[in-house]
Amino acid sequence: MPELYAPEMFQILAPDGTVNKPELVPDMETVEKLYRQMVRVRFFDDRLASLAKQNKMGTYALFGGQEASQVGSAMALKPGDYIAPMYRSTGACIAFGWEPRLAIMYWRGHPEGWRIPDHLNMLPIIIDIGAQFPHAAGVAMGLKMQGKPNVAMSWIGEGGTSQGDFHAGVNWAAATDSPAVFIIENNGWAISVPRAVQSKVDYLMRRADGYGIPGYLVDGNDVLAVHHIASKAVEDARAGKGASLIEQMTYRIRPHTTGDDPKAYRTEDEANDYITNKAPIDRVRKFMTDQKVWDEDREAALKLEVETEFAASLEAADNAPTPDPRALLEYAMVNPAPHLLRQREILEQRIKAVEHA
Amino acid sequence: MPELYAPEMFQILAPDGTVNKPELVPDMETVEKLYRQMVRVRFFDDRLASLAKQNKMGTYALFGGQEASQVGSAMALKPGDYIAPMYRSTGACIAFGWEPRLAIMYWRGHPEGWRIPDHLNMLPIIIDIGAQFPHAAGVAMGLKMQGKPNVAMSWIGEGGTSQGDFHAGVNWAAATDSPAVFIIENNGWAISVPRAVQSKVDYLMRRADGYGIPGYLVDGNDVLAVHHIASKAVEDARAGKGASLIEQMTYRIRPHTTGDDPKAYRTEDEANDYITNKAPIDRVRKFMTDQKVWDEDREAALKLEVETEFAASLEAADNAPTPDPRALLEYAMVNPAPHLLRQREILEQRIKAVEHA
Amino acid sequence: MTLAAERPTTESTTKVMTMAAALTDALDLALERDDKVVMYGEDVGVMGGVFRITTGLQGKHGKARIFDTPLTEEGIIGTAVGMCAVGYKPVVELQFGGFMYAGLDQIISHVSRYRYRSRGRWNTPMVIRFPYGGGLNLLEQHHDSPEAYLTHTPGIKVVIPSSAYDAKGLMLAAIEDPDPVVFFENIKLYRSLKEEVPTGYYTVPLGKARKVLEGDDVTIITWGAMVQTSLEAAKAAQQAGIGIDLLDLRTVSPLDLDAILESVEKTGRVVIVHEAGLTSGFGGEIAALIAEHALFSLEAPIVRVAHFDTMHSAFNPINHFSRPEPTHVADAIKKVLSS
Amino acid sequence: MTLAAERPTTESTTKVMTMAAALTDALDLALERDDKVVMYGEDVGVMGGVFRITTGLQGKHGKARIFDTPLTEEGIIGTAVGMCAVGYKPVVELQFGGFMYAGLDQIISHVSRYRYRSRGRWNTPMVIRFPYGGGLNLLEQHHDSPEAYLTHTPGIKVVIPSSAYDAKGLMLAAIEDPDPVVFFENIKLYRSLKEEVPTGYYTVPLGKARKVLEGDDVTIITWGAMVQTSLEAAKAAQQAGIGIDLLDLRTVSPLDLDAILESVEKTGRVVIVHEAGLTSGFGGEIAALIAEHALFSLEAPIVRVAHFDTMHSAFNPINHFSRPEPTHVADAIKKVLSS
Ligand SMILES: Cc1ncc(C[n+]2csc(CCOP(=O)(O)OP(=O)(O)O)c2C)c(N)n1
Ligand SMILES: Cc1ncc(C[n+]2csc(CCOP(=O)(O)OP(=O)(O)O)c2C)c(N)n1
Ligand SMILES: [Mg+2]
Ligand SMILES: [Mg+2]
Repeated sequence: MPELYAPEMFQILAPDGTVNKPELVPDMETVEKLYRQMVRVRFFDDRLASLAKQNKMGTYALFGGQEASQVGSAMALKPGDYIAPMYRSTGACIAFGWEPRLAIMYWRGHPEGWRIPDHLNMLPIIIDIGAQFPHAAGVAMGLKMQGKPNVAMSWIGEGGTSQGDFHAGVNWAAATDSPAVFIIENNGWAISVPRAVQSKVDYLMRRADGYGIPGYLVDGNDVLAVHHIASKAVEDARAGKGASLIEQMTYRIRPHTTGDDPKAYRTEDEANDYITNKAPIDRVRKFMTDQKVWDEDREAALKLEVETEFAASLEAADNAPTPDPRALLEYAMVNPAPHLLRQREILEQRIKAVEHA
Repeated sequence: MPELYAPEMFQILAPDGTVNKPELVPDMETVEKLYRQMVRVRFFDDRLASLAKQNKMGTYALFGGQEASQVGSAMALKPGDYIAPMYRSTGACIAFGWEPRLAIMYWRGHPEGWRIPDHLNMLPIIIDIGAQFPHAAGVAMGLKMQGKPNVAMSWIGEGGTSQGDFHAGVNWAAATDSPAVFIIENNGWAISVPRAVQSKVDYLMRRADGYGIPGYLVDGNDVLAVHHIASKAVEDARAGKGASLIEQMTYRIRPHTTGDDPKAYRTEDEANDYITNKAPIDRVRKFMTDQKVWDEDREAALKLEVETEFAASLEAADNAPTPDPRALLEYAMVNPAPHLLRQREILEQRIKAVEHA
Repeated sequence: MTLAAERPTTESTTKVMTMAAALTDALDLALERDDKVVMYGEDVGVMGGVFRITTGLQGKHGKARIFDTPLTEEGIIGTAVGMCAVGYKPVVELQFGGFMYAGLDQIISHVSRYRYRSRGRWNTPMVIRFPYGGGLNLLEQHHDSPEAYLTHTPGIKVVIPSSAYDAKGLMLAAIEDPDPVVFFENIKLYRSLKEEVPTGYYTVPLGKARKVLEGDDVTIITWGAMVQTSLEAAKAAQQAGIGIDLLDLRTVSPLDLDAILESVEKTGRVVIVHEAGLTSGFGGEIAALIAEHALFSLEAPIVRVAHFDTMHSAFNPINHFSRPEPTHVADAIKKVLSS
Repeated sequence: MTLAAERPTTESTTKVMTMAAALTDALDLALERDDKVVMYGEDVGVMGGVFRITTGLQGKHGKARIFDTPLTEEGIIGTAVGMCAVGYKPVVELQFGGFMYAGLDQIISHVSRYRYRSRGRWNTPMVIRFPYGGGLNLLEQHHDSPEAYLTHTPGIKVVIPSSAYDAKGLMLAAIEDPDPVVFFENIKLYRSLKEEVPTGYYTVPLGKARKVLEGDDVTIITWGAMVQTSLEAAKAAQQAGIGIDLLDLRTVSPLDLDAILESVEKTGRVVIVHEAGLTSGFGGEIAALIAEHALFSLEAPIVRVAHFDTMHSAFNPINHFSRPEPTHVADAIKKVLSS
């Protein structure tokens, strides 16, 4: 057997903010947009982490540390494109246009947070790992059949690549030449299980070869690299060149969810190393500062802006009306079957009983 | 991205019986063994095809044309090894030691044909495509944990490679470095669906790279090539080197099952081409004849031998006692639950009613 | 509940059809009528399916409307969820009901929940159709009757016709329906029965049982191939002077509870017949509903006739001792009358 | 049926344990006792599982006996089938009951059938264990109660304990049992209840219900967390002078029908409570069996209290309107007494 080629990790901006591939740096407007979005979603994540500590959230899957990976990919999309997110994709969803207010309500289990706005081509957040890939493949196949110049993008953790649905979804989109961009967010861990347990292969993007589609290995902490490759995959898909598989190397600096304690399985050093050496936001700020397009005033203004936005979102979420229990039986079917109508009666009785109590 | 390497199809014996890699031809005793086994199982398949036409079989999945692929791989195994067969693996099962009498009874739906003999490490024949791969991975993991020098071998069609279980099974064995040999019998068709519909990749064995294990592309009609590569994969597995994935290029010359009519989806020319140019048995006979270790007398003696064996197997199967309906509730549980005991009573009543009718 | 007689009369032309032909006809009409309808699965395109239900449709409607796919049930169902999100109405085929299990996760976790989970933003108006049921001596898993896995799964409808007329009308109703529908096609009934079927477009409403026989003594509740099995036993009983109300549910979800209760209130004696295994089969739910809503009408314990609690075996020569046969239904009628 | 009082007295030492601790203890003892027992799944090794049920076991018994695996339920269950074939007794964990669906195909098609299909040559004496049930405001699918998918699947046993004592004894019995067992561990009960549990090895037999309360007026049949929910309602009823026979099934398959019938014959009034969705839930099967075997003992229609027929929603603030609560059981008691 011939030797395997060694994939190189694609990087534009090194951790210290220096540029590897100057010819691939986009215009500074784009860089700033990516930066602002990263700061915005990361602030969201920071705040939800602390709200959770105050018991003001339900279980929430934190994405802090993965902001470049999520923002860089989601911002490669245009109106008319679709996303099929997983539980850790909140950053991508917000970058794609999901209102932070709704995201907060979603993670509190408020039914109005679960209602996906009509204008947003965001499929429901998937909890059971892997299932989102066949959905994305189906969306992509449908877009192709309609001749639309749009794509479907979906994310999965490196742990999720062991699931059957990962395979079924990527292979389907590949076989049907459908415009899907599949992203493996390799954050090193599946809860407590390290990457090495999932597979013997060094890089999961090698699987692309086995599906006959392009595979990319990307520094997932370099938002310029992520955005560049995601944009290439998206544009190829739009141009009728079919699906791609991207592996973005990143890291989850936080617990798996607000209910998890990483001390049970990894050292704090590991996270600290990431925060010190690979933090995705810092390197862009350094780069922009070096380029003299960013300074402390702008930073302060941005901070104020995201704080203000978040405060308003939180306030709106806090002030959302207590959900009506009738939501429990809404949308169960379009034309509810008789057994659901009987259950509606029971629900009305229970509501009445509480009101009278 | 670097270019993909182009896998070469491994072949020892060309279709015309000439040798490509003389240094890899095994001793003539082995060649003859493989040949005899191919003739034996192919005769079995021929006879079952005609018994089916006379309505003397249940639905049967013919394997004619794939005798090199099945015999060459199964005969790489030793006592203590396990096989996880699929519906088309009857040739492999017989080569592995399954009595033809039992195989006939199995395909007639006789419960005694379903009983797998205690000495035979053959897992049940799997009908739902793909499920056998996780089973084989589990067997292999167990063998490794026990420190046994044995392996698990399993087969799947090229269509089956699209299933989630294909992925879950191969990746598991790879990740756990378990002694499993996974064989894709690429016979070109999944019933009416051609290979190209299943996947965009040219060769399915490319997937091996994505699991971090060796992959092989083999002329599945060349029993020496199949046996050589399967033996290598088996020996590597025994030696603690983990799993492999082999793609054997072959062809199903017959209908998918005794209930299928291939005219609905492919030309007869295609099958004829195979029979004329790639027939696995012919090329070995030519080779052995050229080597002067085979002649018409031996061929006639072998033919008589396999006919005699089959006739005896068929007679024994024909004479098997009519199954006892009580078999329907045997083995449902080791310690039957009360509901099964109630059903046994009902069964006894039904048996009595028929006896008294 | 619709009586067999209450069939649309607006249709002038009818044709004698098998259930297989009636289904082909329905799929053909659906493809013609609604360009959002697309069909796919294993072998449905070029070959027209292993039971040839989609024969000729690719030739007529083209590969963009009906096509073969990779061999993966989780893929077929999972992609159908995505196809719905871009406005299609996929009508996908699984090759047999026994292979539904490989895609069951997508049905339970997504097809059934997508609308609820997105609060109406994403719908899944697909139809998942497959052959099911015993009696043809095919291989293991080709004979399963997996409806109870689906009736326990909220948010989906489950249709199981027993005649050519119903099969066509229910299929068209299922494709029209905005909720996801799983459509069971009995392999034994595909070609064993023929009847007059209108050649035009018509629907049979989901959720309405059909009264096959009218009688006062015993109610038999059943669906699919078991309608024929029960009918044989019922006719014999009728000849012996026993009046049988034979209800063909046609859709097990939604369930026509009104029709069931009306009959039970009249007869007081109930036999439920299904091809699936007994325990936790859908017959249990029906019996429970009767015990809740019509308990005091019952004059005898409810008797269920069902497959034994084992896999639908491939022991061809003896399977009929387990799978319900007319004699087993006859025994049940006797039993329910004897107490 | 075993009364709570009838507990083994041979054990001299007991300890106050939560159900979580009792389960850890059982798994520890099983690993010690039988070297064919191995445990694996997602996060069970280093971390000891998301609910920490296997905490400390890898440290004590080594990585060869309990280890983390790739993230695939079909792989975990499918490989366990193969492990059985080489003589192991795998005790595998799925992270939540709602993720069982991804491995359900392997359970329905293989775990349940392997013995039958090979006529005794290959057995599957594994245990598949997972947390399940509502009430903790976790994410969607983390609260499902999927027992009815399993009770309809022949060849497997289904255990759902409600107390620390039972959890330990049933787990050890499940591991000993030569048939495959699916073992449900209620997430709310893991740490909410404590009781004296023997520190040594003991088993609680599969298939025997436990009488939690004894009374003459109403039978409540339930399992898992709903035992506590029902108990609250039952105690209130008892204070109001209503006698409640409260049956904790402990194993829904095999079902202790004798215990059910004995109670129903005494009370004539039945309430069935389960956390899973109503339609085709296991309550239906129980009601059907009562309507078959004890019809004439019934003095009132059977009432089922269950989750609505929707996904177990993640609408935290309002879920208690759907998931059975003591008030709902109290309503049912009233209802069953009023007819
Ligand atoms: C089908 C399924 N099985 C198990 C789980 C439980 N679970 C939640 S997160 C997780 C680890 C996922 O790791 P990875 O795919 O790497 O994604 P990450 O959480 O790191 O983003 C597991 C096992 C699940 N959500 N879905
Ligand atoms: C899970 C599952 N889905 C569908 C089928 C129906 N089916 C039987 S054979 C077949 C084609 C299989 O093709 P391939 O995997 O190439 O194997 P071959 O029959 O060519 O040996 C299909 C779709 C099945 N047996 N199992
Ligand atoms: Mg991860
Ligand atoms: Mg094939």
